[in-house]
Amino acid sequence: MALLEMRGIRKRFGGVEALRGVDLALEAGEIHALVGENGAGKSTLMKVLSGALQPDAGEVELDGRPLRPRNVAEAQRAGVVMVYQELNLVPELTVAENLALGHLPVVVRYGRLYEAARALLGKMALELPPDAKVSSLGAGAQQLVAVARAFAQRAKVMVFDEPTATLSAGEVDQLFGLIRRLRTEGVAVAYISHRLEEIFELADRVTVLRDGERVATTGVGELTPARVVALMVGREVRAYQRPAHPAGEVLGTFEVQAPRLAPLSLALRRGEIVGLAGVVGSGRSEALEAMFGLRGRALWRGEPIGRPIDALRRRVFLVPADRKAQGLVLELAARENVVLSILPTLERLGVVVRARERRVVEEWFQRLSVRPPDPERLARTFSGGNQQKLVLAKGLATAPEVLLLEEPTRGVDVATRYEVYALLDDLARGGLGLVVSSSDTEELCGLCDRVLVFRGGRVVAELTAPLRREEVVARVTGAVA
Amino acid sequence: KDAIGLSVSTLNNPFFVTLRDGAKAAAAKAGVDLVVLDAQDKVDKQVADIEDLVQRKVKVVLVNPTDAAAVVPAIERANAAKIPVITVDRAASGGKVAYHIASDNVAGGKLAADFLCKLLGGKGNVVELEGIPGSSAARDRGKGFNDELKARCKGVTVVARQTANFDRGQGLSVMENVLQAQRAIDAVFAHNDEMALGAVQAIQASGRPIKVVGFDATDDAVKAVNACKMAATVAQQPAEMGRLAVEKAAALLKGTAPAKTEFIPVALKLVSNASCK
Amino acid sequence: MSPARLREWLSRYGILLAFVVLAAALSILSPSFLEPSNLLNVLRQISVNALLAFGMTTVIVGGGIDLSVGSVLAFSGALAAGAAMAGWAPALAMIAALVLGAGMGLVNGFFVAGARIAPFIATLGGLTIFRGATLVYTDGRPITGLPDAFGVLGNGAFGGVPVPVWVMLGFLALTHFLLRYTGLGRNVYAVGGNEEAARLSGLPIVKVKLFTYAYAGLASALGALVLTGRLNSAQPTAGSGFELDAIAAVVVGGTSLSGGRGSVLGTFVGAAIIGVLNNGMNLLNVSAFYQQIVKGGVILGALLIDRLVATRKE
Amino acid sequence: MSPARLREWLSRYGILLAFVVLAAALSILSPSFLEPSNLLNVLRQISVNALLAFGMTTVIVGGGIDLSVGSVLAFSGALAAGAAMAGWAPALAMIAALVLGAGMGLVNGFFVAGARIAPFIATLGGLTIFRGATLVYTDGRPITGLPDAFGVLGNGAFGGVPVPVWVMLGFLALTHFLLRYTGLGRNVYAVGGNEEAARLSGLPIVKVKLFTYAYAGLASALGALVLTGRLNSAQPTAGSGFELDAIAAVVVGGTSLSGGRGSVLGTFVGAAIIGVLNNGMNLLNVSAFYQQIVKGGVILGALLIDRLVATRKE
Ligand SMILES: Nc1ncnc2c1ncn2[C@@H]1O[C@H](COP(=O)(O)OP(=O)(O)OP(=O)(O)O)[C@@H](O)[C@H]1O
Ligand SMILES: Nc1ncnc2c1ncn2[C@@H]1O[C@H](COP(=O)(O)OP(=O)(O)OP(=O)(O)O)[C@@H](O)[C@H]1O
Ligand SMILES: O[C@@H]1[C@H](O)[C@H](O)CO[C@H]1O
Ligand SMILES: [Mg+2]
Ligand SMILES: [Mg+2]
Repeated sequence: MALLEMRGIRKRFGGVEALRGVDLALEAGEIHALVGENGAGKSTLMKVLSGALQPDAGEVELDGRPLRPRNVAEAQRAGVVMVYQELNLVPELTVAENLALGHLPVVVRYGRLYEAARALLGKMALELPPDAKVSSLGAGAQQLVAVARAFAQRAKVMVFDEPTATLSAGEVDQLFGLIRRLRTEGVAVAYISHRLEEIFELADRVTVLRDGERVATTGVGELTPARVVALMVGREVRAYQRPAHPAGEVLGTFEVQAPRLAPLSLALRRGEIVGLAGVVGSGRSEALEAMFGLRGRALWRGEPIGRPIDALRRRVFLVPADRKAQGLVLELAARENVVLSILPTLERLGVVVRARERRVVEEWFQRLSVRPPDPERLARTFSGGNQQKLVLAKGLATAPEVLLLEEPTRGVDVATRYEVYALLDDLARGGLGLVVSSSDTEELCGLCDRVLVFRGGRVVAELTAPLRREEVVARVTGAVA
Repeated sequence: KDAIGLSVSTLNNPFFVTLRDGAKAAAAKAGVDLVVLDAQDKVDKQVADIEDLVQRKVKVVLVNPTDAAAVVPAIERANAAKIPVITVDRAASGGKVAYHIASDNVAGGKLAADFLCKLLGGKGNVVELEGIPGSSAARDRGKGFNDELKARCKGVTVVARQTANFDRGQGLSVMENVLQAQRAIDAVFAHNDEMALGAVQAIQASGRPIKVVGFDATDDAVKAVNACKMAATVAQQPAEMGRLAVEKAAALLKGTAPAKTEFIPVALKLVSNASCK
Repeated sequence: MSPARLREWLSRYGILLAFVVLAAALSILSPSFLEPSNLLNVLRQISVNALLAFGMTTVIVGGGIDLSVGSVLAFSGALAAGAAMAGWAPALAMIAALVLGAGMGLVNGFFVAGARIAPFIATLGGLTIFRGATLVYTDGRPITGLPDAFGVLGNGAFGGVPVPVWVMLGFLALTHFLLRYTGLGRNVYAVGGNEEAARLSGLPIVKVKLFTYAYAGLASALGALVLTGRLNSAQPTAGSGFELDAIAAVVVGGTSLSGGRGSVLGTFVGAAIIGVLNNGMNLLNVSAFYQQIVKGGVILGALLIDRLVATRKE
Repeated sequence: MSPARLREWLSRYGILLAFVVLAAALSILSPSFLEPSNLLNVLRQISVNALLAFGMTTVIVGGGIDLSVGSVLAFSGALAAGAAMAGWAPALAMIAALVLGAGMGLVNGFFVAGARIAPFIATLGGLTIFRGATLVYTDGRPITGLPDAFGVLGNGAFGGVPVPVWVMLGFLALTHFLLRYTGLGRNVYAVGGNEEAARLSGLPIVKVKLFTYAYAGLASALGALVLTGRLNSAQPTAGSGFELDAIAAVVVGGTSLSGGRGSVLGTFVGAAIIGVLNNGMNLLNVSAFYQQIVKGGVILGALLIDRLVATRKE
């Protein structure tokens, strides 16, 4: 008999049926991976378990007793703890306070609180100052605090929803060590990730979800990565490799100066896709953002870029990493987002000419095959991958010569990801120069003509096609200097 | 039953609550409905209130204006609807008004000036706390007081003149300010008792010996005079004003009174306490 | 219609529904309520608040708030009156007041967009400063004896409809057009909805914000002209507390205080609800002291029902 | 100290610095400013605003705002006075008023946390309703002739220090302890800083918010007792407009209006700056009308400098 049984879980959001009767069993002392495309229902299923969402139907049993948590606190008391996909810390409180959040005593004695935090962090071999505000930590460290908070609670079931998205390779190793220790302590671990290699490194069993239904649960030994992908998308998919193509003439040169960054010069050719690789904090994001005028200073073809508007005037566009926070105005229609950067060209006497607008929007919806093809829907109601296409459409509508992309497929599922790759290839063939910053080495190798590897704020290597993942990883992690 | 309307500048001042009560009693006796609206001292609300009274087709509109000029368009609207208007306690600066029922505020200001002049022995520094600028009550009391001092009491000078809008809280804070700024003050004339009582509060906290004269003779002020916390107050008869206004309105309704512009003064007297020193 | 749009439409409809129910109840309770003359009366009475609320909608959609509208109204009204008394042609005095009102809005905008002080506190500063300036300029006394042109703006009629109502409807149309059909208006929504995304899209954030505050200043000055006309005088205390009424109209009309969403048509309905409520209570002879309780209660009740409807639909 | 902590410390220090500069300037310009009697005078004058502002800080840190504080003050003051006049022992009447004030806060909290109406508009409803209730209860008349106990609270002294100052300092200490050293207080920061995170951490969001509004109600009632004592009467119009003063003190004191950040000690400095400014202008005989301009200007100026300092450091 399993430690935890979920049976027939259903959940509907308005018109979207996120879960259509899903069963899941977790054994004590196993690491159980949940995989599936974006929107398959992984997070929703786990949120039902953790008390963050109420199911429409179905039941959950823990230790043979029914579990119906009405909120997170009840689930925690029953022994279910979850680390959420979206970072959920209070930035203005200290590390120690965040660790104890929800369990703070009536009167807080800071001496004891810090002591307890230090002990906990020490046990987990994490070097984080208990009295630092969380807002002062980097993204990776913050994620580790969220993980540590979950560990602080005596749980029978622990859920991790894409915990490694913001972690560096070293931090990932640390996390895996901790999760393996949970297994030996008899905790049931559910682990969600889009990175298949992690699944094969860590998990004992794998459950695949597709469109709100369970399509398989198997021991990891009986699977191959290709088989998992096939189960996820319902057909076979091979790793992406950009087709061969000729190199174009030089478009121009970026001269970048930014704090914490050694001066950098990057000559970009038409049709070329340049990758920026490096761990979190290595400087690759800084470099990319400087080229768009978000920080530091950059020259493009000798002309200064100090603000995004300068970059746009010089036909340089950035697709930012966080499409919800930086890319889209979620409460506006898709149509309005797509034309946001080119409004002046659509106006006559200050009035937006609807016909011109419609033409632009229809063209890009078609070329990027945005789904659903309804430009009047609010941007908020599109899935992650399609939101990414909306951001791309907004950029492409400006007719850029240079496209800068930061984590272009973060949180985007495999099938959609390949669509995005094909699109980028298409754009490059059309004469654009692309710079892609990514923490996904498979992506960089499949997509780029060359890759600049960043470490400690400087470029330590330039690798050219054919690119091998092992080499990129070795350079990024510093295994090879 | 016929209805008459009463638009009051504010019911946050006991003076007007008493006026309203007088009017209500008279209305009950005369067998008419009385619709009372409170403008909360907002000129724009008073205009809207009177418009609504006209809309409701009351037979007479009684107005206690917040501001003499601002109320004129509303009065004209009533005039256009052929509804007679009676102003109470404060005058309007235009429009057709059948009766104006109020104290003779110029005379009241004089009364206060004469009293203070005698009290100070013809010499000293006075602070004047003014009522809402633009209300006839404030204008007339100020005029009566200052003209009288200039004419008959040259030794008494007004060293500070500030508005506290007929409000006790503002009387306190304005007086606190004045006390900080002025070293030598012998007396205060406030255009009403609310401000006077606020000033008394500030003066007591400062511990300085300053005489205060108010206006209205509200219960609180009379108590203060009896306790020698205030030197005097000029007694108005708000209940009487309310009663007279409704009676005039009822007469207009019955057609027993002519609708001509007429000022009906309501008697004033000074309330003081000879046993204080 | 997509489900999201339907929901949006329904939630706007929710307030319209509340309005219809309220109006129906009043017309049953008081026979004079539905008379055309009374409806025009209500429209005239809400005109000043509606004008301020249209400006306020623009600021709030753009992610800000403007507490200074009442003081800007008082100051620009006093300046118009002062200029007219100094012998300026009335039309010129009025235009000058509109320009100066917009200028005061720009000052607010500078503190918010340029100096990046939180809008609430920056415009609270504006509230104090412009009120003080009004008192200094008028010496705390009303300015009276204005030329007739002012009276026409406040109390005149054209084609049977009061001039203030024409002004209000005209400004409603202008604001709606601006927000909905121009690039600038789109930018206001984008900046209020997601400032960071707007910045990365190359929008001129500072200019857009300056515009919203200047527009609110213009609206306040327009309100000042109507009010000065209605009161036949410029009052130094005019407009105090109007900011809260204007914000109430905006929020009751369905515009979100967090920016990026809302419409000036909703604001018009919001202002109408408040106006109808005030008018109805006067017609029904609700005692003055109880009026405030009823008003607060009805508004909260309407929002509560709106909330319940919206939540059920989620 | 980490750079972030240093910056935070400096930005708090910025306002303290502004305060010191202001005080120094005033003591040069006016010799009486630094007299102990005047300093106590200033403290007494700020006591009511400071009390409201401490409650307001709690609400704002928790991610809300409370516009009803002035009306809650008026209503609970009237209730205390009414009870005392009805023969209750003064102490009992006062305690009842404190409980009722907290209860009114709970009503606000219900609309915000329970019904999820935007705090600005929910408490705007409270502002109207509680003011109306005060007028109904008092029939628009001040309640006077109170027992001496009230006067002691407003005008008494203990060990040479006015009683209102003791009350203010006591409540400052209590609020600081509560926000800084209790689990409940930290939860207030968590809810205001990231409500979603707080929910997923299992915090009782609704309870925490209810608490902040109830606490603000309690603070208002405490302010009511002091003010009733100072005015020797309960005034139906007491406290109108106080909400904006309280918010100004909170913001000048460095608390962010978006919630999750701030401290009640900062609020105390904020209230002191405003109080010193008022007092100083009186000592310097600045005309009343100009005082508003200067006050708005100095506050905006202080925030501007604070902003410049903060930006340079970023
Ligand atoms: N709060 C919500 N409101 C509306 N729809 C939602 C909500 N949360 C989830 N959904 C929908 O439910 C479905 C399942 O979403 P869920 O987040 O569980 O997917 P997921 O498998 O975790 O995807 P990802 O890999 O992108 O995290 C999706 O269609 C999603 O859009
Ligand atoms: N508020 C909403 N109303 C209606 N449909 C929604 C809403 N939110 C999401 N959806 C639907 O849910 C699906 C997926 O959306 P969601 O944002 O969860 O994608 P995602 O791939 O999980 O993104 P991410 O990886 O960024 O979390 C889409 O089909 C979208 O239409
Ligand atoms: O005459 C009255 C009273 O004096 C009152 O106190 C204020 O308003 C005046 O008009
Ligand atoms: Mg998701
Ligand atoms: Mg997910």
